[in-house]
Amino acid sequence: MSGRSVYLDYAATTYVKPEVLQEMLPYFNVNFGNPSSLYSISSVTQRAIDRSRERVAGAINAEREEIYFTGCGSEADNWALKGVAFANRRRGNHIITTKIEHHAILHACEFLESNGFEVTYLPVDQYGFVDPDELERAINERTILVSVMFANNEIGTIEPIREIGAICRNRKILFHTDAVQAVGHVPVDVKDMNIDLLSLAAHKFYGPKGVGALYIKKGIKIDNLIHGGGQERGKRAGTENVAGIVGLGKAIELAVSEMELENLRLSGLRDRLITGLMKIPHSRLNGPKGFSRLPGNVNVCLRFIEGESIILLLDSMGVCASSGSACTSGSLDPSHVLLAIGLPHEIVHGSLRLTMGSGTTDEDVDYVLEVLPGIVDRLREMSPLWKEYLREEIKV
Amino acid sequence: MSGRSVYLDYAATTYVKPEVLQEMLPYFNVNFGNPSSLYSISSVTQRAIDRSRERVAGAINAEREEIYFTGCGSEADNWALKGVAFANRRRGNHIITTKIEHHAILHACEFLESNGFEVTYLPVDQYGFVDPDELERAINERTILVSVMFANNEIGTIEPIREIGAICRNRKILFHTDAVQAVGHVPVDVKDMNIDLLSLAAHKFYGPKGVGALYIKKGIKIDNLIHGGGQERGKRAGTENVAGIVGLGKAIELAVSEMELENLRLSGLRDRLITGLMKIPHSRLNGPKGFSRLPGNVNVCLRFIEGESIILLLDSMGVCASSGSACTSGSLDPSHVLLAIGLPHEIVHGSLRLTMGSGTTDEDVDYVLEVLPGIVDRLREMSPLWKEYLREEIKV
Amino acid sequence: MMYSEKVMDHFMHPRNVGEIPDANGIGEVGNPVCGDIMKIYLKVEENIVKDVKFNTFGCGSAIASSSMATELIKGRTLEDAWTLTNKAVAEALDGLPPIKMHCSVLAEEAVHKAINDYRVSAGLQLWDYKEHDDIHAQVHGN
Amino acid sequence: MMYSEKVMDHFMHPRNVGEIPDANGIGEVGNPVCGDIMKIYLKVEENIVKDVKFNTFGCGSAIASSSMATELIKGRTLEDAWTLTNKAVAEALDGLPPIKMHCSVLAEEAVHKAINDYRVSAGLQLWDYKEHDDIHAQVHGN
Ligand SMILES: Cc1ncc(COP(=O)(O)O)c(C=O)c1O
Ligand SMILES: Cc1ncc(COP(=O)(O)O)c(C=O)c1O
Repeated sequence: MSGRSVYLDYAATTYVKPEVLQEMLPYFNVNFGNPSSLYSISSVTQRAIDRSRERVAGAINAEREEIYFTGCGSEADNWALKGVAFANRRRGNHIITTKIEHHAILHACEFLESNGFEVTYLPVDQYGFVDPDELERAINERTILVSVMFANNEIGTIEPIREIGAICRNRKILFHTDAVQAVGHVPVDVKDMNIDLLSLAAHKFYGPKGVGALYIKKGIKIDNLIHGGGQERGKRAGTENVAGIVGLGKAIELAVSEMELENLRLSGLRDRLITGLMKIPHSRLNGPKGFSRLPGNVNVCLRFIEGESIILLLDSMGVCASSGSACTSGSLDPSHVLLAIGLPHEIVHGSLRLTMGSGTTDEDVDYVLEVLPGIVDRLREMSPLWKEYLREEIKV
Repeated sequence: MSGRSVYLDYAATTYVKPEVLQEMLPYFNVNFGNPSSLYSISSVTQRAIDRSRERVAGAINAEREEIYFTGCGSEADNWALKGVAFANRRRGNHIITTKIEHHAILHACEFLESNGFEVTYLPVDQYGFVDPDELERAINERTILVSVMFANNEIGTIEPIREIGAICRNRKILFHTDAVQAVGHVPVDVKDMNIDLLSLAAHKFYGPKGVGALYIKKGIKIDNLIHGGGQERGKRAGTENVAGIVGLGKAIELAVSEMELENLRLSGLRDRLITGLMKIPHSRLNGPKGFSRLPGNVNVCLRFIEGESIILLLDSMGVCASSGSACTSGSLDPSHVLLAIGLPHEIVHGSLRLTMGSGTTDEDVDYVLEVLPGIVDRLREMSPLWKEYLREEIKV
Repeated sequence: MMYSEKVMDHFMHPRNVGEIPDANGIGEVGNPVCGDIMKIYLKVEENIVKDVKFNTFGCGSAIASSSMATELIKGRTLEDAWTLTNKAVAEALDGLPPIKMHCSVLAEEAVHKAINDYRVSAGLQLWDYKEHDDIHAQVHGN
Repeated sequence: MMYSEKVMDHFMHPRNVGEIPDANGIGEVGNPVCGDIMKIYLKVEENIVKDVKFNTFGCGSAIASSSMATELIKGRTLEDAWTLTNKAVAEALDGLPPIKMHCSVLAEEAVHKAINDYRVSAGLQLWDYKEHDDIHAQVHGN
């Protein structure tokens, strides 16, 4: 193991920034009162939650009363889909989503399918873009909800959310977006973009794990996912994770205030890394280039070798990377996102995701570009596919 | 406002103990890796979660693989009920619970009722005890689940869980217990007590808010509540709240190790407080005395006056108390628990819950006993009911 | 839930608490089942509310609303006192939490009842008032 | 997921990587769609595995399993080598995560295929072996 440590998996999760942790700390053991209590020490925690709600609302141009805190991004996604579906099933049973959503959306949709709902999974093009026209054609008289992610967690594609929002508003269909990878990283405006529901998670923008939020536009019919006490104005039960909520609020404010400069910096690093990686023979970039790509996201396929072994060797050199989304890296299924953009299985297996963030430097990029070619060579040397290619048994 | 500060609402929530916070801290910004990732720094967080799982399992005599972490106690309750109900609905649609459950159970049951399930709400006796014979008689051939809380959050009644567990095992019906108020406070043994599912929440035993757990005995069929990534062995999606889970583990271990001595101490304080409160004219103790009562729980009704005003005046003297469960204190509904033990509405409105814990001292008890009688007098002086009583228009 | 400072002031230091032994108008509203009872005593002289006192069983905002209502009608003509609305009570208290608005309604109703009680005993005609059934039903689920 | 130190050692320093130009037994299993291919080369002389090499496309445990399997059969008689099981491979690696057990199965199958390939070319009878269809289906969803 080398002495260096280069974390390039910011899309999986981020560390909590010191300013954020600092603001959280008093809520563990000083201001620990249950926000629902009557006595005055609890008003401190109530106010802290309100303040956080304001900060979140401010970050996405929503109203304070439209923000509901949850236990994670997945809970927000599940709540949005199941809550809207069950509450509106008299109006229809059809939902439209895409093939490249996070599993929190896809598996919630499968659950709904097994409970009488119909789901259309829209295809995407070679860069991962959803076609708004195709989406509009998929709408029928039973359609109650459209859910399209704001930005893809694997290949960084930023979807045409404003166009999709406009279509849904026109057709009077609710529009949810999983913005877990977008919030705090690219501008999000629920009013301008006609978004009715939006999921986010603190640990993707230097807040703590275990807290997320769902924005629900005023007036939308939605069932509870977690029933119980009257917290979150009766919509989400459970004693509030006060410290976590405070952390989310601070982190989102910080992220939005630094966004413009940080995006410039990160997209510069990103493009340099992409250029360097494309020099490795038989490498390909997954996802679009330029402004439609998340500033910190790089995703490539390296032919003839397999992703996990690349990651393990990178790890042995101190580089933390991923082969897809973190939550499925324990599984053997090839990335559904890369399959959806049309790649064959054998190429999908050789995918590598490098996601950059606050701590990433020019030197980190240099270092990866220095060590990765050797790793690729070493694995290709072992690979029977590479040998076949050299013997011209495989065409590329 | 007096200079004193006496927190007597430990059942609503506790502060995080310093040892617990200490163990959590590194997981915010040093060991922040996503536990699902492949690289080696993530093995630290994986191990931390495993260790916590072991600690929880050890505390309730379960196996490590039977513990699943959640975002709060309410999520655990909702998951247990909805997950078991939906996964087993081919076997039957009948659920048995009690009238004194927490709203996380009661409102989840109402949701199930609106989705085709039938729920029997068992009554309780004047002390809040469920009658196991009555429970057995309520079982029919469609019964798939019994859910009875381990200890009541308002009046501290500890239910005959072992007897109920034995009945359920005999009749081959799944048994869930909401042990949010019990775990860390009284001995819990899922094997000995024949418990199939059990909910707990860290913030009731000096762990952080925003993390709980559901114990699910091996082999039990249960649907997911939160679908998505493969976390928690595919049963509960969402990037793990690592710091929170670590805090839960440390807190439960600490609580169990201190339980015996702390219970002795707290039940002494409790009984002294009860004796003192019973000297206030027209006061009554709610819930049982002795070993069947949670060691830190006191709940009384003070006739002719109303609970919220008592709490506000206690607050002005620095005493934090509650008039029922924290999560409904913003609501106007009188306690469903006190109604279930047979009290009339007008008496229920005058309830006061004082719950003690780690920081509670003899002096705290003395102080409450010193200030409360004056508060009661003051409110009675204003109360038309008290005047009627004095004019003998009301009999007691 | 958070009360305004005004509410807390009137709760901690309620004005006009008590009974008036020779009251000539008494209004009682609410019931122990709902958890609020307000009883207002008036001493009316020459069409003026010379004195007013209250007894209340209820939450902080019920006590504060009673206190504020008595303050608002003390020394006023009956016609003036009659114009008291729950809104006026709530506004004078710098607002009440939505879930507690019914307390101000009770105060308005108790005042109206007491005035009409005086008018009956004085041989005058009753004044009409509209009960706030909506708020009652909403709050107490009927 | 966590690999044992043994797995990591065989992944980082795989033994017997390569091809044998004059191999007299070759076994290839897996396919690029599933994400694992193992190719085992044998040099058999006088019923003994004189030399063995492998090429593998796959994850860490696929590479480690190949490496360990070659180590386990090197220098053994064909009869001995034939008794190699996926369990033996996994155990020699101090265990594999459940989701990765199929890698050890691939290694067993590749060895068996290579031995039978040799037996065919040597004019000997094929030995029977049971394929682990269960594990394959379970892991790859068929
Ligand atoms: C008995 C009982 N069940 C469930 C809960 C809900 O726990 P949480 O608020 O952590 O969701 C509580 C506490 O509020 C409780 O006392
Ligand atoms: C696009 C997207 N949606 C949802 C999630 C789920 O968030 P969490 O793991 O916080 O539940 C993630 C991250 O894992 C994500 O990237």
